[in-house]
Amino acid sequence: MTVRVQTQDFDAGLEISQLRNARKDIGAVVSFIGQVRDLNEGDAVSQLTLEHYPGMTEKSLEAIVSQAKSRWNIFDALVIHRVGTLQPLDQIVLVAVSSAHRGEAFKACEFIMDYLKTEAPFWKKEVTNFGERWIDAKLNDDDARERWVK
Amino acid sequence: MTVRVQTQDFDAGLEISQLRNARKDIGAVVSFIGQVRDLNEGDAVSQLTLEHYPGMTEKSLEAIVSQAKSRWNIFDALVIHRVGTLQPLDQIVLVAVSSAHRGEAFKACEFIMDYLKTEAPFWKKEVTNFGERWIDAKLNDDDARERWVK
Amino acid sequence: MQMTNMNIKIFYFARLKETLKFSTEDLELADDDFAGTLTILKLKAHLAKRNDTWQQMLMGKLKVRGAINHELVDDNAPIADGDEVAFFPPVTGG
Amino acid sequence: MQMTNMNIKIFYFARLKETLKFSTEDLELADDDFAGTLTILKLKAHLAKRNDTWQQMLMGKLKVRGAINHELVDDNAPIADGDEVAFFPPVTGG
Repeated sequence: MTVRVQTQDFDAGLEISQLRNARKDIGAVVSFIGQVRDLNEGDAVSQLTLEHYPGMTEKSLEAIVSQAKSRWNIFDALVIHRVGTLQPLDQIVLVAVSSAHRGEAFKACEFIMDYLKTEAPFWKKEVTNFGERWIDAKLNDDDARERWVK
Repeated sequence: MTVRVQTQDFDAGLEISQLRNARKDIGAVVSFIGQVRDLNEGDAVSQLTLEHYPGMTEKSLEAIVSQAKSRWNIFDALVIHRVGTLQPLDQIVLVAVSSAHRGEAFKACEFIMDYLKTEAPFWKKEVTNFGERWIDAKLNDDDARERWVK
Repeated sequence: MQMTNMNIKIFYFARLKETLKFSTEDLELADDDFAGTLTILKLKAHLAKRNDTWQQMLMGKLKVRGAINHELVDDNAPIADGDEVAFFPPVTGG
Repeated sequence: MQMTNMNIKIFYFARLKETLKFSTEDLELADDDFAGTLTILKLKAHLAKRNDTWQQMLMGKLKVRGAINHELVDDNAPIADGDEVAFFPPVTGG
């Protein structure tokens, strides 16, 4: 289990490749890449800045991954999240999960993203033609998280 | 939309990177890699051979991807499936889906895999210590597919 | 009464191909090989008459799926002259 | 009656940090700043007394989440001497 918070970009292909080659009993690797869109709420976005809470961020991501590991039969999970200033098409986040069979990897990967979106202390501020604005949390992210609460 | 059936290996990182860089309004890319496990039904697997039905295979994969595109708001989808003789850790299949938001990409990617597993004409034969054997279809793959039938 | 012959192409895959030792064949069927419309089930029954192996593989315990012109179909699907038919076990790719 | 003072560290993030023009502060609280146990809500109310901006940011319409020692907590969570407290809007990463 690896959690990294960093300003620099990452090589998603290399990370996924290392994860899938780590064990010979891996049958499935599901991964998610989140990236900066050039459009948000109908406005052109030229730049995105990600702030976070050092210390709590890592702890929060590790707790989310541990929870995923306790709920599903997965081998390993990796989360890389960038902070700082990004442009459209820049990668923001990579989540990759390995398991013997696909169902568990799909569920664990989506679970990690849904919890990351609602619990990990990151905040986005975007620059549009109308100036800078903090992005508001979305209600449907709360709904996505609620699906996992039994 | 791209569907490829090939004997040679593929560079998952490159394929995912091309997909995610194709449009600036992509916010999410979900991908699945299936690979050969060194263990199946408790027996050590040394080799796997994949047979398919040329012509029908491509048509079937294209129909599955089209169905995913009509059900979810996704931008693009890619399916690469290998045939021929493979070893443990070799990649078998890559499915990658791009969309504005993650929920649609997760659903479409898992849908494509669940349908591929039950409808695309591929057959696996594995070599174990006990000789060669055709792999039997799994009932839980039928169940996985049934979830998508409304 | 008019006699019509049908020509179809058949493919076999995986366990079927291996056991029947047939990968593909061109088959001509006479009207009295099938009553009325030829279906996947009728074609299986016709082929099963060849010998015990064919009987076991096509009409036995093995689940056999059929395709017509590259589309998965069920046992009652009608086969037309010139069609490409395929028989194979449930698929196991991915 | 015994007087106990508390020392805590507070962090502010995103919109709160920007508007309050505070990223972090060390705060000493006297017993009479809070009745009984200090909670997230009591601390918010205490800080809100500073001026209208603080009032609006911490007790206004903006949804503010609190963390104690790097754990998300709700308004009733108790704060102990030496704790690291943080206030921020709902998160928007990923």
